[in-house]
Amino acid sequence: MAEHEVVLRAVGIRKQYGHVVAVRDSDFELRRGEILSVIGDNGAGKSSLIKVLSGDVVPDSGQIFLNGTEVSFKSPKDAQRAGIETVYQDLAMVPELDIASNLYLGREKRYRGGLGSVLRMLDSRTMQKHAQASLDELGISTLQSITQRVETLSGGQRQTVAVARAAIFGTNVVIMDEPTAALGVRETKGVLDLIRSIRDAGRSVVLISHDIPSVYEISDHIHVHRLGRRIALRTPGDQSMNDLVGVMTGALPPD
Amino acid sequence: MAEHEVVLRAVGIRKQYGHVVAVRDSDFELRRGEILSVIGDNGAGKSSLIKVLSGDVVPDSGQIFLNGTEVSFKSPKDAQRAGIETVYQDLAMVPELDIASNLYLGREKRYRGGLGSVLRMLDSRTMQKHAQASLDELGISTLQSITQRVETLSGGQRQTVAVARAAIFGTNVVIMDEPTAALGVRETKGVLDLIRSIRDAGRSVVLISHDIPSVYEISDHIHVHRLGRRIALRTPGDQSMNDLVGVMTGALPPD
Amino acid sequence: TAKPTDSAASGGANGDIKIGFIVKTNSNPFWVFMQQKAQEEAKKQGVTLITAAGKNDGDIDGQITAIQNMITSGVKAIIVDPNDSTAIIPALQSAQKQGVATFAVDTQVDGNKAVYGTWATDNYKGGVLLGKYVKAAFGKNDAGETPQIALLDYHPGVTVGDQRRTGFLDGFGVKRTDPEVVAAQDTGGDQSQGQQAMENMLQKKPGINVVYSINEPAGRGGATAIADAGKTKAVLLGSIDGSCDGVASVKDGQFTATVMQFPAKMAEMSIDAAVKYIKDGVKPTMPSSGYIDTGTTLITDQAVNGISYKDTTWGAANCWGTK
Amino acid sequence: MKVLALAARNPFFGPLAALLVLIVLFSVTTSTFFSAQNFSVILQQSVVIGTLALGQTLIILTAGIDLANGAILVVGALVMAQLAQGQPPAAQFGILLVGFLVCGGLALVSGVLVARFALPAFIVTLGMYTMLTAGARLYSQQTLVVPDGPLTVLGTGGYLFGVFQITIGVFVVIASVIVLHYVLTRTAWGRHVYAVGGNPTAARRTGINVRRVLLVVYLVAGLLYALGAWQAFGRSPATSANVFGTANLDTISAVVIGGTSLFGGRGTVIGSYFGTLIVLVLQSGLTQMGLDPLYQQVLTGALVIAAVALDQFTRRVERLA
Amino acid sequence: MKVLALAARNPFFGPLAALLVLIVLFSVTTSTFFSAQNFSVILQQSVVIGTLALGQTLIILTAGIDLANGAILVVGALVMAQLAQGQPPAAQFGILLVGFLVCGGLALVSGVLVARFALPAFIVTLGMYTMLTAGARLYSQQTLVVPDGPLTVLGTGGYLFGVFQITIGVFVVIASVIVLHYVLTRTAWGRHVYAVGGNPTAARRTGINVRRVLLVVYLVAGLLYALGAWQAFGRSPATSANVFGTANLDTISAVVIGGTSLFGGRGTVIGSYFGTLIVLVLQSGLTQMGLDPLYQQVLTGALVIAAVALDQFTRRVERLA
Ligand SMILES: Nc1ncnc2c1ncn2[C@@H]1O[C@H](COP(=O)(O)OP(=O)(O)OP(=O)(O)O)[C@@H](O)[C@H]1O
Ligand SMILES: Nc1ncnc2c1ncn2[C@@H]1O[C@H](COP(=O)(O)OP(=O)(O)OP(=O)(O)O)[C@@H](O)[C@H]1O
Ligand SMILES: [Mg+2]
Ligand SMILES: [Mg+2]
Repeated sequence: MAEHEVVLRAVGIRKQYGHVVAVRDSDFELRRGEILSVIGDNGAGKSSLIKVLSGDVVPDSGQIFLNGTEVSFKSPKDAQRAGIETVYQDLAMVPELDIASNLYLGREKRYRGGLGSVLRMLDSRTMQKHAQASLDELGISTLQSITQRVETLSGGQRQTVAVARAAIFGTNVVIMDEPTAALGVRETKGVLDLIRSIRDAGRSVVLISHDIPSVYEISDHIHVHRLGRRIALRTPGDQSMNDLVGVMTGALPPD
Repeated sequence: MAEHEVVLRAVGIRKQYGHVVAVRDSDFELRRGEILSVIGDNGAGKSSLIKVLSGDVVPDSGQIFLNGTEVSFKSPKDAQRAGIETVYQDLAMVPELDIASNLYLGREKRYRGGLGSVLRMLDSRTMQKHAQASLDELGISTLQSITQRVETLSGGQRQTVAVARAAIFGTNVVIMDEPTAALGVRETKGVLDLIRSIRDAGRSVVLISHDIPSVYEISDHIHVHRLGRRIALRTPGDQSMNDLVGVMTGALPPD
Repeated sequence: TAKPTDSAASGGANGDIKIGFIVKTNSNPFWVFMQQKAQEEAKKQGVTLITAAGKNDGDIDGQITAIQNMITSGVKAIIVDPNDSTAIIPALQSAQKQGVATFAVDTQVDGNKAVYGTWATDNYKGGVLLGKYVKAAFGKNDAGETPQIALLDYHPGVTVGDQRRTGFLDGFGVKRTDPEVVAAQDTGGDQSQGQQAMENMLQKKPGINVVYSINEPAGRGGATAIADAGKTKAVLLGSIDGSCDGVASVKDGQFTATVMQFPAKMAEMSIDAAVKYIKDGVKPTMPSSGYIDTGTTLITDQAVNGISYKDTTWGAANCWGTK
Repeated sequence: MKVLALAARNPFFGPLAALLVLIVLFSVTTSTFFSAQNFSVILQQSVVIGTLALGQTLIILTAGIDLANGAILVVGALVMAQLAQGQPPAAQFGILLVGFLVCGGLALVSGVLVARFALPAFIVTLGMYTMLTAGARLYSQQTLVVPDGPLTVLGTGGYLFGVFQITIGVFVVIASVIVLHYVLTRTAWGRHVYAVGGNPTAARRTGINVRRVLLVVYLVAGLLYALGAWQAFGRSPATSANVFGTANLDTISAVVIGGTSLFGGRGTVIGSYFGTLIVLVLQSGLTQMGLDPLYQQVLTGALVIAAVALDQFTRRVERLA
Repeated sequence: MKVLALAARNPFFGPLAALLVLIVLFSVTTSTFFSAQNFSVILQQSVVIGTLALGQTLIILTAGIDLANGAILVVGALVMAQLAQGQPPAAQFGILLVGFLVCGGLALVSGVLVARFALPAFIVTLGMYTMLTAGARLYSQQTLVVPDGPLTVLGTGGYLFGVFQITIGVFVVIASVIVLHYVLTRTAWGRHVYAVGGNPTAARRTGINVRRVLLVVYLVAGLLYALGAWQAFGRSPATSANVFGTANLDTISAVVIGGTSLFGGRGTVIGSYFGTLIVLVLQSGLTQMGLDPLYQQVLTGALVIAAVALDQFTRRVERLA
């Protein structure tokens, strides 16, 4: 039973850029319905690892298993088909398009009936309504219009849009690379609540964050990444937060 | 005496984009040798305000005073001439150039002697050495090479470069817009230490941050920004951290 | 459906008469010169001339556009140097339907259809003239050697270029595929491309001793390359155009000969005919060939037996362009 | 203020303003410019470059560029004209189909090189242009005239309101602009085109098949070039390898004058059509003024810059400092 | 691996590889290509376009483009040739100075429109091209021949190692490449040029005077065009309004083939010079092969694409998916 609870598993992932080894034969394991946090120093290779899991980057070597079956993601589309949705650290938005268009990019809603099926007309009104609702839920209140272009948004507003997007479409796994980095106090709470509610709905969340107290509080498991690989997989409470930080920074040995 | 201690003062600053009012007749005051934090919700207008102070954006109305004299910054260059250096929220780096080139961009060092004055040859070696030293000081250890192009850096690495840059060149005022957002535990500590040492050297620091505990701990004054304007200017300790957050989010009245 | 314009009938002064003059492009001094001459002639006749040009050689859409714009502006006659002898016809026919008289200069319209008169160079004849002359000059200079001919072409499919080259080869008495034709390059009639093409051909065949060039700029480029290779004496270079610059090149020995055409005649005769037609309704009479050949004259300072020519002194006096 | 807000929402407002300014200018300075007949002629002149400019806009929106559009049109037109020689009008339906296949296929070759091998569009289409221009001349050095029939039907027309002469081709080009505007602004695919041009990495990460979008864009552009060839038969039933030699630069100009960014992600097809009209109005107006072609050319250069400056002004672009 | 690392560090490695491949190809397939004489001819052919391509590279590095470079060269050359008529050689020093002023000034006009009014470089320089081409023809319709003197000195030369014929102009173009490469990679200004092209907002925020960098770039480009005009006199003392009509596209091609991005911020002048040579080697080699010009053209198109593909391959660019 333990084995098939694992939604996403990766073994021996390696990714090298030139002579920079970003991910060094790292393992990864995510269970169904859990919040797994990935913590580690800047440049440890966290983003590179999750880019491999989300299909954005093809690893040099290593295997990925989805519900126990080996898969090979050639593009983010492949991962999305498997229900894996990702908030990238640099957000991946199209600056020229408005908020609603970015939220629904690649999964636009068409009108029902002939207008949609024959004329393939977008139902912008519905998309805008839903987009507004998702953002409201996350506690973003300063947005003046859902038709603002993303290039005109504040840093935090932009991040909220990316988070909302992943939350809506990640039916299986939601990966978030530092989703609260630019967020204010209230908005951060909104996102953490959202993460919990995703978990409670039986989906799994991978959270990369430098906010150790929040991580310690919210996570079911913590993946400690250091110098390109997972050096420890812990359960909060088994170890004090300070010790965890010690392991992460290399001050303490992994065990 | 109280008056001329103010390094940078702004009165009635207003900046509107289309019909979005980003800064709504806001005031601002920074004293010499202090750390002033600016806190506020996402989209409150913090970045817009400091862009006005750093010369990046020309306000629609309002006045700016530097050491009591009215100034008008037409471009970041003007502000830099007055010793004001800024870390922008979106970092403002040239992706194609390497770390050292970005650090010294606009203030490149030339060789001494004829090579420098006649041939105007850049002293890349010295710039790289200094760059490496500044980054080491901030506790970034995963950087493999100072000649890496900035587009290949991790989010945190990139931010460290931007912070190092401002710290080196801001002789009078250093403005940092969420400088630790992407940083790890150790790196964040490095930046906070840096901010203190800048203050201790008699320079002033403006820190925008959503990390309220750090802000509460480090600041001499806290500027609370809400809906485009300063609604309160507090000294930590005069008010509890929770009350401060309440004011910031609008849950409590400003006074 | 042609509606007679009333305003024309009212005044007797030629000043009310507007004529359109459309050349191939204005990227070549030949056409710019022809336009200037047309403008002068129009002034002399007291009529208003409006002018236009295609964007590049072959730009038929641009000329159709110009014809339409001129009809709108109320011209009574249009004189055109067509970029395509066939494709221009419907536009000219439509102009005639709207009561506008049409004439051609420099290049004939296919079958001289849809025009009341044409004044043009017989480009084939000019080519033949050049070919015959070069052949004779070659025989005279280099007795015993075999000719090695290089062609500095325009680019294929452009009527004038095809006619001149065919004429030259016929006049010389060789075919394009004969071994005597050792190299050929397209130059677009451009000086620097002519120079580069000639340099490359000389690398391939250092023994080239006869060069044909489609026009004088390309020829000038070729001559530069030949001079740089120190072969000016060994190579006969013939060109076609007859601009004052070309005549000067013959005079200073860069070209062996050039064939002169007469754009001023084309301009003057066509304007004159157009004005006559508008005023009196008389169409110009054309010879059985369907057009008036404004003539070609060989210009050289090296006479050969049996071929009539004019020397560069005459050439300098009768050339076109800035003297 | 209201006007500016409208302009920000509709980026083709600037080019439209420039167009109107020019029309007023020429209507005042010449007696012949302002007439139903002249406007109808200008519209007819717009059909070929206007159609090509639509394909060019699509490609430029994806941050590409097409230097081969005129050459593709020419090859398509030559093939169709050759096939139509001596054939009855009814056969021209099939021939048209061939033309669309040829042009679509050729543009798709560029598309594959750009999308699949990540080669710069400038060089790919420059190479295609070089090859196809020579290829067209190898294929036929004659001027070919197509017999009347479906191939030339776009040039036929009648009168609107009794005075405004109009051809089917004008309706077709305007309809194409409207359809393409609809597709770009009201369908998912259109949004993906903007996304691919604006930020290809983001587009890819949101699950858009960037390669496929690019391939379809080049294919659709190719079909529009075939439509352009058809329109060209309406303008003149005769075609040769030497026509539309400057269509590439002409269409890029129309697109840029129409407010589309060469860096991708921003622009409209309506703007491109206005851009086409701006150039034609300039030519027509300057001809009516009776200026010499060389002086016309000088003024054209200046006015094109002025038109774009006016566009920038209406958009009040933030300036570099 | 080592080769690839080298290639990543020196982006002109790809074009160089393409150039060498072509040279080997033609040396094997023809008997006349591989000779000191032929290489010397190719180098001499490179002096004008090679020089213009340097200016074009500077402008493209700032994410601009210059369609007017050939036209500026022509105006400068005409002015110089006109002034030199009937003057003693000594007067040509002053005349050269005038040429540099004229070309620098004209390019600066484009620069002001781009930098100060934020107009797109494509349209600004297209407008300049249109105006200057016509202007040159209005200025002089004659072919003007400059007398021997300083103006034509770049065409004179001698022999290197007894066999390799070379002109001063070849030395000058190679020296220009080296100097400009030095300036771009080893001086602050060079870095600012890359910064302005790579991210103008960031450049501005680091205190770079973006406008001034742009103005200087256009000015320097203009001076290089004057140098190109001087080189052109070395190639042929005769000049007219009709030369170098395709220099704009020729130089853009050389620059792009040389590995510089049309989006700015990436590229080298050395690559652009190799790009110039690639095109010339192709033309020379295909002529030596004795192919029919039209087939030559077809092959040129294909080989230009192949050269860039080889470049991409050596850089192993990450592909879109
Ligand atoms: N495209 C690339 N080319 C070269 N090096 C790269 C590239 N992408 C990442 N790297 C390097 O790989 C290492 C890991 O980067 P990564 O972005 O995965 O770190 P991270 O753990 O997410 O850091 P952070 O917390 O700062 O976001 C870094 O040293 C970085 O410089
Ligand atoms: N260029 C622009 N065009 C239109 N609106 C803008 C522009 N820049 C900022 N805004 C708007 O102005 C408001 C303030 O933005 P600003 O970036 O100053 O917020 P902030 O306080 O820095 O937020 P954050 O904490 O998320 O960074 C936001 O509503 C934003 O959408
Ligand atoms: Mg990261
Ligand atoms: Mg902000």
